[in-house]
Amino acid sequence: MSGRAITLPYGVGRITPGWLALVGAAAALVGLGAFAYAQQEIHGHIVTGLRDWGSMGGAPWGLYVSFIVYFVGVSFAGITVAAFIRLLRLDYLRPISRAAEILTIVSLILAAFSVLADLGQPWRGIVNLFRYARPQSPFFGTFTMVIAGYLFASLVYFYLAGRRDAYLMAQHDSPLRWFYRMWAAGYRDTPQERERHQRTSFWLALGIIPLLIIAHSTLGLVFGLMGGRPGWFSALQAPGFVVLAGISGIGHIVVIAALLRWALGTPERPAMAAFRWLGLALLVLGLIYVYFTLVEMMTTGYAGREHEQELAKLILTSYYAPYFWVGMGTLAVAIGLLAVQALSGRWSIPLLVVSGVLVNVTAVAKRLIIVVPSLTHGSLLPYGTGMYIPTWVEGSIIAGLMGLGALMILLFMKIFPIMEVPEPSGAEEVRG
Amino acid sequence: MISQRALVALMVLAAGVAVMVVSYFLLAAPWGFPPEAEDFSNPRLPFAPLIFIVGVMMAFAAAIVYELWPERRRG
Amino acid sequence: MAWAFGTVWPISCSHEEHAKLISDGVKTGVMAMALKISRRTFLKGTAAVGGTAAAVTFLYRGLDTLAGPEGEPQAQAPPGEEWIATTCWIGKQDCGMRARRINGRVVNLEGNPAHPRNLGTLCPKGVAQITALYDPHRVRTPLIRTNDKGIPGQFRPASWDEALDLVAAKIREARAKDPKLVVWQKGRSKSAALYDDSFAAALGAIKLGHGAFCSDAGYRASEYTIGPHGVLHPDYKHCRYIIHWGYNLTAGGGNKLCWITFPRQVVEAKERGAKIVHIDPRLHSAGPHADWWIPIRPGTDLALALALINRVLERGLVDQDYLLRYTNAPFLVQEDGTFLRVDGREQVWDEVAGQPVPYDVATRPFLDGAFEWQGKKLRTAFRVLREHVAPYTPEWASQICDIPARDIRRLADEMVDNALIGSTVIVDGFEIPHRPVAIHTYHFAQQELGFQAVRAMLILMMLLGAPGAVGGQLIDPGSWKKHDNYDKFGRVTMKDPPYDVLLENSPFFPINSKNSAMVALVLRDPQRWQVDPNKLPQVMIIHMANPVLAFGSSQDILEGFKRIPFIVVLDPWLSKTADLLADVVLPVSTMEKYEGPLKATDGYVDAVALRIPIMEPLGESRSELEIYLDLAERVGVLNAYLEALNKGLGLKPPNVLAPGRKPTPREVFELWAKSQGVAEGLAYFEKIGVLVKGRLAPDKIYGYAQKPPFGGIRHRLYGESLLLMQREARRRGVDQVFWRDYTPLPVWREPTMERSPRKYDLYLISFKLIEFKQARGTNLPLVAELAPEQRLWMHPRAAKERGIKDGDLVWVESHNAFTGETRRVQVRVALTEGIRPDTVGLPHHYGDIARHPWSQHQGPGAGELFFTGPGYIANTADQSFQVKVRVYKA
Amino acid sequence: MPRYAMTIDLSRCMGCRACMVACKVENNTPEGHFWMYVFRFEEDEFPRTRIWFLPRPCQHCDNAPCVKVCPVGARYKREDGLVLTDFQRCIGCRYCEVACPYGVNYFHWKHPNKAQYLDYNDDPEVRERTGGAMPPYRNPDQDVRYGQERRLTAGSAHYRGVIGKCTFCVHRVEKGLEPACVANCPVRVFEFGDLDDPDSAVSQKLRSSPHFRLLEEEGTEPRVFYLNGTPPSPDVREVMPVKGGRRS
Repeated sequence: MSGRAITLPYGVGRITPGWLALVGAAAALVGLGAFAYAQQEIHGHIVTGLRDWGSMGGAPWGLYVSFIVYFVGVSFAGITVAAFIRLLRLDYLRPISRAAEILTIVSLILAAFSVLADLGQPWRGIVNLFRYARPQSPFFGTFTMVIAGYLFASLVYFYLAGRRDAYLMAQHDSPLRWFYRMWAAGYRDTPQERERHQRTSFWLALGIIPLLIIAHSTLGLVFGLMGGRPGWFSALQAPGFVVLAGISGIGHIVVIAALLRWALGTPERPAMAAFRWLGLALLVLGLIYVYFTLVEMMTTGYAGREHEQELAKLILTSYYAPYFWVGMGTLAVAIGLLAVQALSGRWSIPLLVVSGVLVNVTAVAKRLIIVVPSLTHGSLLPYGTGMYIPTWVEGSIIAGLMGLGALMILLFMKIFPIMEVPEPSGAEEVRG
Repeated sequence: MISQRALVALMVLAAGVAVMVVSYFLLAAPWGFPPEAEDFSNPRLPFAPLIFIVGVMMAFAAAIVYELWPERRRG
Repeated sequence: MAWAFGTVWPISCSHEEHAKLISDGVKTGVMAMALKISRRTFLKGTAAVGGTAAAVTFLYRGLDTLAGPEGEPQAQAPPGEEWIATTCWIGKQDCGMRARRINGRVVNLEGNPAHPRNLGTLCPKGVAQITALYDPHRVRTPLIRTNDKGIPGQFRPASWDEALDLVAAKIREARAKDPKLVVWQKGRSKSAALYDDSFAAALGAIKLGHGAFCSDAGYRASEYTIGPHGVLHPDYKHCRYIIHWGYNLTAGGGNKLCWITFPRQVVEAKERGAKIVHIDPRLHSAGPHADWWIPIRPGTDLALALALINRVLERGLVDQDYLLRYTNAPFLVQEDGTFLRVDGREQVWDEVAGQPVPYDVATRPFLDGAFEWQGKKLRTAFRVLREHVAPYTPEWASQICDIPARDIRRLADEMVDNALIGSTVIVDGFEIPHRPVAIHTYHFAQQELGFQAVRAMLILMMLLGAPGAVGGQLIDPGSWKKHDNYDKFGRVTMKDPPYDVLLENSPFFPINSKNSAMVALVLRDPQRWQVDPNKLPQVMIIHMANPVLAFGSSQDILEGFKRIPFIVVLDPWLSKTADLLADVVLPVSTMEKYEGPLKATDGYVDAVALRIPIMEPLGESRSELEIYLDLAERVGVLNAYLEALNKGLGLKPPNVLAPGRKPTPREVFELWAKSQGVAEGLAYFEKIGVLVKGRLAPDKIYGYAQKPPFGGIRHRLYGESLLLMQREARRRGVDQVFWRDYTPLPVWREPTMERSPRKYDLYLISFKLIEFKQARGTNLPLVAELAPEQRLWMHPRAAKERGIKDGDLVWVESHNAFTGETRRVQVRVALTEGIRPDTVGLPHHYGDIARHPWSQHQGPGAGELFFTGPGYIANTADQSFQVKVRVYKA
Repeated sequence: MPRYAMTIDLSRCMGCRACMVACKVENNTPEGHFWMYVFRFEEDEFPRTRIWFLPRPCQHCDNAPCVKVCPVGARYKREDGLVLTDFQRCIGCRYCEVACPYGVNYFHWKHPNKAQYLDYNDDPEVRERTGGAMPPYRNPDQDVRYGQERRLTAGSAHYRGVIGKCTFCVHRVEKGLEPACVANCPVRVFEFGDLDDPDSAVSQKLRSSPHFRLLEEEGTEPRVFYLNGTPPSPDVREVMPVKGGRRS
């Protein structure tokens, strides 16, 4: 390789101590998760806080399922944002679209892993789902649409969108050149090719939007169709899932974009306009979600059957109130912050990041509220009430997954531009 | 006049959709509520769900086909 | 991964084939991983399918199936299946069982459909006892103590020879002085013919039962008043108005039967339209089966019974014919309370003669009258009763029992109306009075006034003519036989001191139920009870009993028994008693032994059964019979034992035990079976399990059907001898507490516990749970799981007043109103609306039954709070299970 | 093809829970798993208190939520009405458990050998006499495959990480025997038989006695009929519940 030091764009290939530290931290988390999972493999799910509902007085679903829903939700936003960028030609957002796509792919992988963590027979699960899955089961949609179709679609989208940058990268001499060449797959960045990619990505986006609506609805239906479960059986379950998914996802993107803006040099970092757009999207979705929640509460409070009422009381005022109000509180604060910025027209990135984090707290809390109370306190037969307290194993496995996600993104950053290389490309990169 | 690459891509897309439809309605476990017999628990063809997923993938792979379809060499 | 599987299951192959592939994989995995490589599996492992099968195994968690036994093919039910009939061991009524055995391994216990008592069903305990056969926590070799008594024991394993020689030596030593220095304490011994009447008899030892903690006050009252040995229960097949008086239908035992038989008869009676009245501070004992719950205040049952008598007499509708002919109601009572006798024969007032004539020659005796004769004021016993109960009005009782007076009236009236006095039915050619009203009571008798309360109940039923009538009051299921005690209690048998440890024939307990707790008190202070200190027991054999926690007052039992120099305990587990008191522990087999003969009647059918070993006993444990034969031989009373066995088992020549030779249990029962006239001998019982001899003749069931009725005795409406006993006791100057309840007719007085300070504001009662019949049942994990922890049953209102919530840990402190002693335990509370607000309840069979993972740390035993001794022991030396307590948060 | 159903006579039940234990021994279910569970209820207040008992087997619904939601067809309904679990297909997602309004599903949280009440196999002598069977009374009928597809569905002697529930004792039914709980009930609370046979005990009981089904409003169409009683009202209180499992 030639002695000339070449700087690849967006710090690709540049190993900095900060990056190493982050990787180390992430790897540590992954290690912890792996250890915890080993425990679960050896002793069975007895090491979790999960137990049978009914006479045993536990909750058979808990943290794992909540985070399946949560991760899928996060993935939602990534691809949506990317798709909207294409559909609505939001060019000032384009730089962060790749980050968004990565987020989608990573979180979908994490969702798949949390499914495996939840299954009592994970290995058998991999085979039997492919082998026996029944369309009648709400899981079918989750499993085929979300995990398979959705993931694949995002990969396709991601791959095609990346070809141009791969081509640009391939211009430079680097150990990964072969990889960039392969990715570019003959792409030369000719006008026709650009124009052709515009077309495909437009249609892809058009195809992906309905897909993800379906995907998240089916996920909602996993709960919404359970007639015998107070708190679950509701038509608002599906749309609720979609919206909350959007909220958590965009929250993540805000954070990532902010990180990039902080990490990357002036010319490369994402523009303020992008943040404004994200902020507004977050605000709108947040308001819609508040509206849904109110409608839900009104219907339950007004016409809900006895058990529904009981459960609502439990969530609003007693046992589960902390989760619920933490969830709603964080959401309220986030909305407040966003509204202020929107009205004043002055956007501050720290505030955006705060609201981004807050809404994800909301998301997690709400997922738990959806999954657990209906199991511990949602019995139509007079079983005693149950309880569920996650164990360190569950916590560690989830933490491990988070770490895994971070690790994947961090590694990717070093082999491929995390943001799309702007149009007027060429000269500036070669500048030392 | 539709280009060759477009044609091929559309064919792949169509094929994908076809596979989805067929596997979902003809190969997967038969519909039936209530499912009152053992048959409702088995796909009519083992691994029908896998086939369905392949269909989904084909449909989206059409995009790749469209972009990567080699240019007709002129002259 | 998916591709790999494509090769495992070619898409074409059918479900059956997949299934087989999978199972092969599983089996290979199981065998291989568990290092059980039989040739079969080895071949399979190496077969072409092996590799993929291993993968399948991995995916399908073949390793995680419940382990199957080696050698047994897992794919289909193994050939070596057999069924052996035997008899349940865990409970009291010896239900028939069939054991399913696979290659010698017992896999299930089912009820024996041929057995009249349980007709192919079992209670939870019966099913659960299967774990006892394999329980690794059983005692498996004889143990000899190496530390002091009274503290958790340290033992060293010993050989049978060493242990038996040691025990035999101690027994010989004691018997050399006096056979009565050996005490044989039984708990739930299963066959009097093998143990009580033969082994204990051959030793000439003192016999102690558990009855004084069970319901012996009731037995004594029945023996004394009517004759048969038992406690009241209805003729369920024909009864229409059933009073469950402190009877624990849903969870407890009945008279001689424990659970299945009576409940089934009750359910059938209800479906025939019978009505059930439930008199009990707790409702759970009746569950949903009570048509009318009368929540009576604990300890006041005598008052209620007297009020009912008062009301019945007020109605004036009594069974004159029965009272005149079969009771002492017409006997003339003099002013001093004794009967008028002319040359030794009781007199009645004859309307024709117009003067007293012997009761057995009178033509038209008066039932109700007062007469002057030779300057004597004479009243018929019936009249005495009338005047006696006159003050006991429903209003009076309603205060004491906390029951509305109108309810008491209604109950009495409904009893009278349902008694159908005068009606008769023909049963197998006998015309028998038909009185479809009866009381069912049992452990209820264990209260301070139990003896007189049960007597009052019997007097009540006598007024209605119900005893021994069809649909009426029965005493002993499937038998109506006068017990020796009927005559014995008719005489005053007090002797001068010194007395034996049982205080028999002492003025303390003229009628004596041989209470182990009293023995314990005597051991602590022989002088006080005028017992010769040199006549105190030297050796105690504890046979399948756990006195320390199963009997009345744990602390007293422990303190007293500790003073017995040498104690040997026979138990399959290291019971608390063995742990604290045993010098030697002899491991006894549970159900895996020959034992019997066992009564199998349900009250209407005559049948007999045997317990038959369905498996080799665990470890070196042996049956009691084997142990006793060995002991008898070593002590030198073998022939006496064999002789007693011949008699007790009713062995008929030539099928008798030859002296001088120690038989095996199998031989003993072979002879017994032959003597029963069963040609196949024991084989029959091993196959069928029970010998059903057909329906019982009416004269076996109904005293009325006997010739002469009731065996020609007069039922004691008026207990003259009780009065004589009282006078004799007073003459001998014993404390009033011992004789005050010896009255010819039941007299109400306030129970001693009522004298506890006001702050002890709750009554504590105890009861049984269905999960445990006796302490040993707690060692069965399958039932221990259902009721894992002791709970104090309490009414929500009572709890609220004390700031107690469900599940709270509380102190329960009991107070002895006689001595001022207090005792307290910590326990968790369970709230229920099914108990009186002024009453709390503790179930028995908790309190670290034994050294066993499932019977430890369960909370206190009920026995730790009750007191024994004056004030808490009935006039027949029966333990009272009622005491005043206070409950406060711990 | 018979249509199996069960009747439960609430007017007879004594709440003794013998059925729960009989089921455990028959099916070798682990600690805390009660394929048959008996509620003990209290209603109203002293002295008008009412006590009653309600046995709860799997309801073997005709419109079974668990069957509908099972993603892999491991939970399925046979033509004779039995709702069974294919222990070798189940992936342990517990969707059937959350879908079922009756709470009859129990998941194998532990290795089955580790949840059998006593550590029998740690003892050489016991191990030697049982050949290491766990529990020692392990029922071999559970290894037999039943139904048209010969699936492994009987008993509870199966794998960790899968679901289990009452099978109506399929292994006994196929032998022409009654389920263990039915056969053992001391007061004959249960009847089991063919709805299509007018002379079967269940048909006769259903003709002669008033009956209801649990949570009928959920449209699950249970095959278990409760005689001579009323459904539990919202204000019944369960007393003496059994959580089960080892106390530590």
